[in-house]
Amino acid sequence: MNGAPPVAASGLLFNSAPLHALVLGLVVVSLCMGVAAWSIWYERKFAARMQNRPGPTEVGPWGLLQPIADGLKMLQKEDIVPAAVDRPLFELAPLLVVVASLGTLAVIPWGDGLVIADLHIGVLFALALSSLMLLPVWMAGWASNNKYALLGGMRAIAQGVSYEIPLLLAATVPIVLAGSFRLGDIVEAQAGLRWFALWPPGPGAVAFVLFFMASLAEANRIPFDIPEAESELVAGVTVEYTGMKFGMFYLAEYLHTLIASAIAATLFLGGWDMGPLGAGVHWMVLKTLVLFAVIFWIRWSWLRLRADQLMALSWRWLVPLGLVLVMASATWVVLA
Amino acid sequence: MRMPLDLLLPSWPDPHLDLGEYDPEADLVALNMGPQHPSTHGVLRVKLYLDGETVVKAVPYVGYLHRGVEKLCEKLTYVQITPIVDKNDYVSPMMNEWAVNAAFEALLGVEPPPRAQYMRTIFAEIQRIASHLISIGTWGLDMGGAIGGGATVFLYCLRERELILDLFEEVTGCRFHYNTHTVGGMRHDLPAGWDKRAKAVLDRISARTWEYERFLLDNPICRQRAEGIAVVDPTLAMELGVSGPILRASGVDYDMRRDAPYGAYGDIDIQVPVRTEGDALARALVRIAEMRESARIASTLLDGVPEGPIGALKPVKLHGAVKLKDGEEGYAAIESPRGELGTYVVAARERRGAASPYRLKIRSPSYHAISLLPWLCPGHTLSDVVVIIGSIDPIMGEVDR
Amino acid sequence: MLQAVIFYLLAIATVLSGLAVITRRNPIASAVSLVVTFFFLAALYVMLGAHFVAVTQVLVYAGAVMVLFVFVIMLLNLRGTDPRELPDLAPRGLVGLAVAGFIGMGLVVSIDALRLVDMGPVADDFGTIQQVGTIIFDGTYLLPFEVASALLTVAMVGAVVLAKREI
Amino acid sequence: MNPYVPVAFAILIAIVFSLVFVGLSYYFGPRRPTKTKTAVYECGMPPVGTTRQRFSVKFYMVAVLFLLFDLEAVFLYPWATQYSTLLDSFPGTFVLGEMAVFLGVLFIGWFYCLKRGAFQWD
Amino acid sequence: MDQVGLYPVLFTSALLFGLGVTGVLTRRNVLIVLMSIELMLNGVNLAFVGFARHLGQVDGHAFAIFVMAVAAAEAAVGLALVLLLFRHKTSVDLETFDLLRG
Repeated sequence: MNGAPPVAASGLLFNSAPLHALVLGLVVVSLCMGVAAWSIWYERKFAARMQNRPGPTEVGPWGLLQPIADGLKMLQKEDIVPAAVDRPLFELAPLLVVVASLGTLAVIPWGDGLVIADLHIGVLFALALSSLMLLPVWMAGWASNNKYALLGGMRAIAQGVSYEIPLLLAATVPIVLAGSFRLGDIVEAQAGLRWFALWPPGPGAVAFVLFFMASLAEANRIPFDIPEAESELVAGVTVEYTGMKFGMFYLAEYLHTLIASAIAATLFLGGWDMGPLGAGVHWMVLKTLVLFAVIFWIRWSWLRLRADQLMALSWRWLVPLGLVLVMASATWVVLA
Repeated sequence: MRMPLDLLLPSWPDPHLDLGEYDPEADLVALNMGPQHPSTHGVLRVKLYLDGETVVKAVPYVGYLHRGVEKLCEKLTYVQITPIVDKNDYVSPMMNEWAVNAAFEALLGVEPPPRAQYMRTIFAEIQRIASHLISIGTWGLDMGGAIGGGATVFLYCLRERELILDLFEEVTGCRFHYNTHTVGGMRHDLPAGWDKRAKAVLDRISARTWEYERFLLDNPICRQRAEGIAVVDPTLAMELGVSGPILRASGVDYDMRRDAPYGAYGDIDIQVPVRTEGDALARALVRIAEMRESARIASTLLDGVPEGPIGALKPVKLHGAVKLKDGEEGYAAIESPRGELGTYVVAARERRGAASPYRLKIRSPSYHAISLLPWLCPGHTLSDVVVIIGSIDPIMGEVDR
Repeated sequence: MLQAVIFYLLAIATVLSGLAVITRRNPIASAVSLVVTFFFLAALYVMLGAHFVAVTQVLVYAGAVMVLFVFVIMLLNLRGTDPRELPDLAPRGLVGLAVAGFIGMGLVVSIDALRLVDMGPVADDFGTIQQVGTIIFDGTYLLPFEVASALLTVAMVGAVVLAKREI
Repeated sequence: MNPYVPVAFAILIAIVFSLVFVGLSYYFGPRRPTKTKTAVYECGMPPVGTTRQRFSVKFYMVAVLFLLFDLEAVFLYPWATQYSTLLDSFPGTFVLGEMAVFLGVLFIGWFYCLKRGAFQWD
Repeated sequence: MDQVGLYPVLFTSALLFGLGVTGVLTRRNVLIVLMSIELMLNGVNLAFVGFARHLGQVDGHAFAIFVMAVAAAEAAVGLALVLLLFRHKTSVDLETFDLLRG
């Protein structure tokens, strides 16, 4: 994964465009799944260091093989399907939740031309798919025939839709500034370190914070993790899932967080471009991982909000703030 | 079936919200919270009736950790009882030991020597700090989750608690269920230099209490979750027999250590922290203030531990040292971290050379605190219920016994 | 050829899932079928070059409208029961199909009259958000756009007034 | 090539991956269901009442507000994308104004909801 | 789409609309009736998009978006009415909603 891609020249890895897309898709999807799996190790170490304890140490050096051990363990677990569940929805939900989070990967530009599909509706595609993740989560809660799961599912949808609006509004700011809907164009508009998070001063920075907050809520991370709030709802929607199906929800959660970080890095932090320091995949990966680490940091230092406080926060403050930001950035474009 | 609470409490209305407009079958959701639930502090079961997420009615059920301790004590000699009751309030075992042994001493008419009294008082105050640390830490878990910021709070609390367990281990050889109190005194004497190490630990802890205070007061999420939640009415609390930090957070200035001194508390001036808000945050703040005060009390007492014997009776002479008649009774109460922890004991005549109580009854503060739940929960949401349970800090070991 | 096959497959799937919407007894099953219909329609829109409309379809219909339906179904909690069917089911069904036939014929006839049959290639940027944005905001459809905001506001007020009442 | 073909590829790969995971666990995992094991979890107690319960109307309010604001975002996006281009041919006040009127009318609705307490969920 | 032409698109659109009409006429569950109305609106949208593709003008897309706005408003108010009626009648059967019938 290093710098100056030979890809950029022709834009294709192979002579055939479908083959290029297929191989790139395989590589990106496998890499992201690997990163998501190892980020669980990383988060456990990170949290352990914050809490005066060593974290995983047993499997491999520094416990690095822990995700493999976890995966193997999950494979051997019995897949318990409780009686009285809605069988088709119950089986389908863990698959869909992973598929919905991986589908978003298709439009994220990792480097110049290094994107599976550079759609001209890229931003909206990513946001629409990430909001679609709510449906399988709700399906899981409803199909489980369990009150805790159902409450978790209802909370997941209520919270997800509440924060979808600030997310959409905050994403409008880079679109107004860049004048394009294509993620690649948005990165190019930020060339030369004119990141939208820094420039224009004011709306950009606030929009970045708003987007990041809403992404946390969409990915159900603390302080917005009420759908699975284990101290209240035990494990929320995943309470009846065991073995690999539970693992899929877990994986999807980390994938979603990773993808949210990547989108935030693309929209607000200049994507693969790093101004005078050059451009390349490594900058995009670095920015994504830094945002990822910030999410962990927040998770292990904050408490959880209450469901109603969470929604009131969104509707009372974040939605009008998002509207004001859109108008402010538009005014800035007129004046500039 | 609901307990006929109006019979017990003529002056208090039914705690549950008015069910008039609800059709319980159609609109309310009955939900078992506990016994197997991560944040009911053990095996408390609360049956909640929810309208959406709002609690309309909450009924606590106890008894899932019933071990028959009181019945068991009727078959054990007075000396054998101490390690059994250790497990009652499993977060502060020293307090259980002191409470039963004080009752036995009242029954037998034995007075422990001053050194033992000082040791008991110092141990109790250090134990109070350890217990409150767990209370604050698990409250953090309730609000922030075991996989999140709450776990960080919890582990920082455990960091300080480890120091205290090290201190106790040095004296008794045990980190937890110490079995160090005995009738008429103590079993283990203080090792040389222990007082200096203890003072160092106490200084460190009282210097760090600000961390917990800031964690509560400077954290907007914590304030939003805890401020104004579950305000306890002082009159209701007194009628239900609630004591300890819950009562003091509601503005009732009552502390056994100052108002009915026992042990070495008579020798020292005690500042009782009182707050008037009565909400969940106030209870936590009272606990933190008590931690600071306990560290001060223990440090002061450590300077003046008198020399002398640590037991009034030689353990081998305990049987037969005092002849007990049927029906003689003794009661003693101490201020445990959760409130007034009392033991009532009725003596039975010796049988085959061994003396056992005819009846032993433990008055545990957590049991009374749990009776508040039907009044505290209605009107709050499901998420608040865990905050409420965490803030009244019940220990199911002593509730169910 | 491939294009035609994909189109017909999608069209058949759309109609079949639409049929499932009106034949399922359980409203949850109907709602799930409706989501599936919306997705197939979005795919059809993509094939017709309506990229922005396709994504909007997913965002608004498959996302928001479905969430609303699902919530209402759960609010009412119908436990999978549907009211008894009407006695004169067959005639009513026939009326529906007749309407479909009539409209289909009408469309086809009018198109024949206008001689608009074949579908030529379009520019690469056809149906992009840029084109749609231009046509709405360059003044052509400015009035409907502003009226839409009034419509949304009225709907918001109406829903609040209705749902907040005596609950 | 249609730009959506790679998207279909990515989704296909995701489906294959997740099927492989579940398939492997189906192959390796034991399967010994018992009555207790397949019981519904409700904190160790037999469940009380039904799970197919009714929910509070506040969830409906969230969904309605989401739907209407979602549409607002749908109208916002074409405008945001074409904003710079439109500025070339129209005065800034016009381009800004048409959206300001749109958002202003919606803002009235938002304010009404705020006053009616539609944003209170406790 | 040059291999398919406009007819099949319009035919699909008409079928969807017809399914919607059939649903409105035959079902008594008011929720499914509302879903059928959504089907009808979607059928119309498909026709709009098909014509837009055929004519090479995106006006049809703008119409489709406006139709979505109408559909959303209709669903919001319609379902609020259903909720209110359900509170009064504890039913979603259309036949029971006959307050205005003499």
